[in-house]
Amino acid sequence: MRVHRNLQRLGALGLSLALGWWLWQGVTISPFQGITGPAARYIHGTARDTGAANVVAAILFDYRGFDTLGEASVIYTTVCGVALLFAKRRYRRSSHGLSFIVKRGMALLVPFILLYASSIIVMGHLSPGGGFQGGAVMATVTVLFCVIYGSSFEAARVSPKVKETIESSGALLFTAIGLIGLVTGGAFLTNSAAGFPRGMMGHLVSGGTIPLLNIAVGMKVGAGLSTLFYSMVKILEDPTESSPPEV
Amino acid sequence: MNPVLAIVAPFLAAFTIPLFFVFRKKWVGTAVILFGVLSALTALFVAAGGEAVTVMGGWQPEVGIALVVDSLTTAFLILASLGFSASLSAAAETFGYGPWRFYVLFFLSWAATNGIILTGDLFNLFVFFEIFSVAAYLVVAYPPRSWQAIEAGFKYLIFGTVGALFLLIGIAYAFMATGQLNMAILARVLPRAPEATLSVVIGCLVVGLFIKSGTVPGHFWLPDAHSSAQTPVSALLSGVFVKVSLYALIRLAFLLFGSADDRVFFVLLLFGTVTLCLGHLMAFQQEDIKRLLAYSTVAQVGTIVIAIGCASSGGVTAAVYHAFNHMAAKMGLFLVSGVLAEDRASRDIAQMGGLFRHRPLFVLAFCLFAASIAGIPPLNGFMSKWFLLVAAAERGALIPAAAVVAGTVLSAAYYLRPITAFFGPAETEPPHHRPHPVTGAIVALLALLCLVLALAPYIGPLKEGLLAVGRDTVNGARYIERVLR
Amino acid sequence: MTDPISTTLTALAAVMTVPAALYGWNAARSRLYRLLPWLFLLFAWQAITAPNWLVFVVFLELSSLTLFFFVLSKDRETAFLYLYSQLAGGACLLLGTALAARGGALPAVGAVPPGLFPLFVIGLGFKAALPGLHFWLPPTHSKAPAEASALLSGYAVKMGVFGLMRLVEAPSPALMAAGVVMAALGALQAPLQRDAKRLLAYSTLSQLGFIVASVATGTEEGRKAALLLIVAHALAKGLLFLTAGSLEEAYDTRDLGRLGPAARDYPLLFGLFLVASLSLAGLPFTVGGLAKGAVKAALADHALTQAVLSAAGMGTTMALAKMASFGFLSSGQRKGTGRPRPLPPLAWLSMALFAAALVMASFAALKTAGAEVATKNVLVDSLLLIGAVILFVRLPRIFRPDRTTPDVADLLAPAGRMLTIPLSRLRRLHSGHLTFYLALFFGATLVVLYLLRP
Amino acid sequence: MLPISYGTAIVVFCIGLYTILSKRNLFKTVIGLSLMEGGVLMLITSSGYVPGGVPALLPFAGGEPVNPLPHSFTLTAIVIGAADVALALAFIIKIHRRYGTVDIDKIRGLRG
Repeated sequence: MRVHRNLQRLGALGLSLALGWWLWQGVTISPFQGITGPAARYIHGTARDTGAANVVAAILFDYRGFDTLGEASVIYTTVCGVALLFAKRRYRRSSHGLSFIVKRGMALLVPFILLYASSIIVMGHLSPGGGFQGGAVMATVTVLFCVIYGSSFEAARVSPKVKETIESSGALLFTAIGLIGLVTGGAFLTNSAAGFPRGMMGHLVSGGTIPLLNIAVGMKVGAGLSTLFYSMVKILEDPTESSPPEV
Repeated sequence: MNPVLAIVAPFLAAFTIPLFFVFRKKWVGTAVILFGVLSALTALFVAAGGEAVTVMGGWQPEVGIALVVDSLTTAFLILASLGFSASLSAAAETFGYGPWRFYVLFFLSWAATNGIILTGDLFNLFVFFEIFSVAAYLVVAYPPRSWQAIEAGFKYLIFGTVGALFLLIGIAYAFMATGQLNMAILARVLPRAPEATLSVVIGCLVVGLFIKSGTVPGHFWLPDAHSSAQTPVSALLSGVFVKVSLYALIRLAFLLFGSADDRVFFVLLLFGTVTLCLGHLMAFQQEDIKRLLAYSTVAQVGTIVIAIGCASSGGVTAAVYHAFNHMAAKMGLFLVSGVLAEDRASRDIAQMGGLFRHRPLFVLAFCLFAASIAGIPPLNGFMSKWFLLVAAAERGALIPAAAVVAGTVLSAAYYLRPITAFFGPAETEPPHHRPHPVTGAIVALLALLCLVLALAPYIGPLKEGLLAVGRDTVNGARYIERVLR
Repeated sequence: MTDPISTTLTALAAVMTVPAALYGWNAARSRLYRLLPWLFLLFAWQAITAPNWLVFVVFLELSSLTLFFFVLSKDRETAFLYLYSQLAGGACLLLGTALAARGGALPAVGAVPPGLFPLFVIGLGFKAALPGLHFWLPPTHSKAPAEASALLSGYAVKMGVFGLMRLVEAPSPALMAAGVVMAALGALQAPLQRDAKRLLAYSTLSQLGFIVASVATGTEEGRKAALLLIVAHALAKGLLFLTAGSLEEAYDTRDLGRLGPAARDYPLLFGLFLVASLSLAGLPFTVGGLAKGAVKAALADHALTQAVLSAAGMGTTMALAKMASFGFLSSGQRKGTGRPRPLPPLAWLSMALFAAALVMASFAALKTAGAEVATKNVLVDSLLLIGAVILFVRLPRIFRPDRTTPDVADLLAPAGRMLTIPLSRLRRLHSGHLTFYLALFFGATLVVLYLLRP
Repeated sequence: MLPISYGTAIVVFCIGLYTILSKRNLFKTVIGLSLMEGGVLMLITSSGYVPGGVPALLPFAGGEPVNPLPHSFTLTAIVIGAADVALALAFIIKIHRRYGTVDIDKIRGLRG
């Protein structure tokens, strides 16, 4: 048995080294000379095309905004799927949370966390950050609530349906902005060509659809991750699961 | 009609159904049906609209993400909308509208499927593949109460993630070497990349697609997933999901890999042949009817991969034609065997004696579909296999051709086992007789589709369409020119 | 394509199917079974008149499929053996057709490129039971329902021979050797069987050897002789299988060791049997005798072949003598005392039809051949016939129906076991072990990368 | 500089691969997958490197910006990878409930 395990490890090592060697062979060491192709266009055209200061955000939400719709949909799918996996189970209150001091401290902290998250979301076109990052920060509030106030605290106050609504509305908002672009600008997710104001670069209201899309993604991701977390908490607390089958 | 609508319509459905659930629970069923019709019609209109290129955000193809409609796209859009509509109707009858999240996943996978088919951008392809796969893992695992479903879903998840990783590596290397992502531009600049890089790009993309499509080294998830999933999902998996990955393989093989001489096509022929043989030999040994059908799907995937490996317009025609035939027949087989297995409360072939007297029409439909898959002349499966044989003979691929023919013999043999069981004597009468009006109607339509497809080589427009798919797909320069015009 | 060969075979198909269908009318388990002979007829016609190899293969397979269902109604395993072997042959033919169609146009039924000739011969060999590929024939013929055996032996195998007739346009020594081996093998095995229908099956093999050897000459004369023998054998063997089936129906056994003196119970049946077996044994002035004479004439340049075929003819005679002796004449060791079951009128009608066809064929053949040809070898043929019967009577120990002989069917079970070993290996590969799966996959990835190396 | 970066990425990838192939715990399998993904993402990000480049935030102070395109891919791919991992963990929880173990050798209900 032991020999078998060691052989298995040896084989695994050999396989991974061989694959790594092939990958190393394929690496083109010299980075392409200067920046060419679409990247050059992104760097030099972002200000003119979109009015956003963050080139990465401009790529994510304007030039290649369709990817982002897909990416947000992956999260949406995961959330929906995990909720489906752990469907139809009421979860029970298991703990009463930590001490009073921690609870008060947390209560003071929550508005600031939310503020910080919102700023990451709405300033996504100006500085590093954006809907995904802000949404994730927002969802930490749920985790904190669960840890500090006990697992049933938030579910008792914020209905899962509300989160569901926020999540879907965010997704719909994204699609709707895209469709507006289609109607007025001739192509899905058209930004300034469809009449969205480009604004002054560096100001909060700039970049046309980019902040709007950031907000949509923020709604989707924040509510989604929160639902995801709670779905998993539910199963951990559920005692009614049947025993393992004979296999 | 703008091609993007074919992607947006199912997305809208997926995003709106939760709102219906929250605010108007009673309307969920109506919404699902309406959105299903809407999505299918949109896709068909896009397909009917003919060749088109549109770029998201109104940019140039190099800068934005291009969606391209050409004849191959058209063919697969039609295939996807037929398959999804059939599966949706069957699911609505089987599950009802209670598990609304299932329908959300269903529409997400539909949107992703259309996205994979339409997109002209390599990274976008990866993103849509991810949505598609995540939704697929989950619909396989539905309902989460059965341990088989969970295990199959998990295995599919691990395999699918590894496949996605390989796709990502391939895309990363292609990007590192050229700085481009648009497939048309890549088709131009990729051949100039260093040979070693090119081999990694092609190898990783091919291997990733092998997993997604269930070609041999990556086929292990397929029988588990197909046999453990619910009937409408199995039908969908076999009928559409596998085909979508094969679509990507066709597209990339002729656009990006065609430049890398014949090695790629040799790899496809080799692995296609192995897949074919393994699928048939494993199906031959199965006792569980859905597992038998699943391994038969593996074998048919091998057939299509061989057809792609023929690297000719005839081969692509055969691949697309066979994809359609397999979709029609295998969906029908899964639906019928679902009904029959439910009657016996068992999927064991030995338990299925005497069902002909119980459900004569379903059993007859099963015979038709099985004959079609096995390639009994003059049904559609035979026609496409004949196209394939001629294409393989033209390329001089004798061993794959021999394997296809031998596979036909084997599949006839293993499909006759359930059929003889159905016509054999019954040990016990089935306890209940639940009517399946919708499933029955779908099965009838699929049978009709099989017959129409059998006549396809004799119907002028259909034949022309099939040949045009082959011609256009092989001609990469035409695609490039149309996108970059 | 219309020429004497296809015209004759088209007519023969109808002549064979009508009695077979009548015979099976009452025994049919359901109405669907009554349709099968007519389906067979339809497909056989299409195959015989097919313009190209593809259509030929398609309808050949379909006709095999109808016979498969026939056999299935009686014995499941044999049916699948039959189906696999026929499909394997069809697969070879289909592959050959696809390869021959490389230029685009479908290859017409006829000669094929020399490179593909072996593939076609193997494909048709499964159908026509060439030696080595004949493993399916004895079990299938013996275990099928009588009317299906009649169709199988009388017509289905002849369709393979028909393909060979079209295929072979030049002398083919290999094929002739195969024919000789078949004739000898069948003639050796047939008299040693104890199962009546198995005996007839081996006799079919022997007669097919005559036909194949004649076809292998590649001459017009050889083909004509083969055609005549096909007709003679089809009618005679059809009738023989129906009589054997009637015996089984009446006494519930096919074992020659247990069949009683049926001639006492059914004198008419014995008469019909005699008509058929005398023709088959090559009695002068019958269609069988004329056909054998024609075959020998066609093989005039091949003395060795002729000699072996004459010896094989004696084997056929001995086999038929054995069936007559133990099935109809000797008192046997029959255990059951009950009266044999009466035979349905339709069975009598169908056998009478066959007998009438045989007699008419004999008259027609005599007329076309002319008196001179018919009387040419009367003495030699009669001597051979009588010699065979005398040998049979003098050597009772060899032919006693209480022992079994080594047979090709004995090889089937070990071969099946050999085949299942790799299959179960393959199955064990799918062990449900995720890590193992992934390791296999990464290994395959390395293979792909290696194959794509610059 | 750049070869080291690529090399590290590939080494991380290999470590992930080795983890998947040699460990029996399902959680470790998922960790291995994450590592592999991380390796690939490092590879992509490295490819955007420009000597002396600055972050791609307008206005570019003090030089040529790095290539922003790999950054946006990486962001997208990270999100997708996170979704995959979340899903895998959810499945593992389910599997643990059903089988009472997370040993990959024991979860073999489907075979043949």
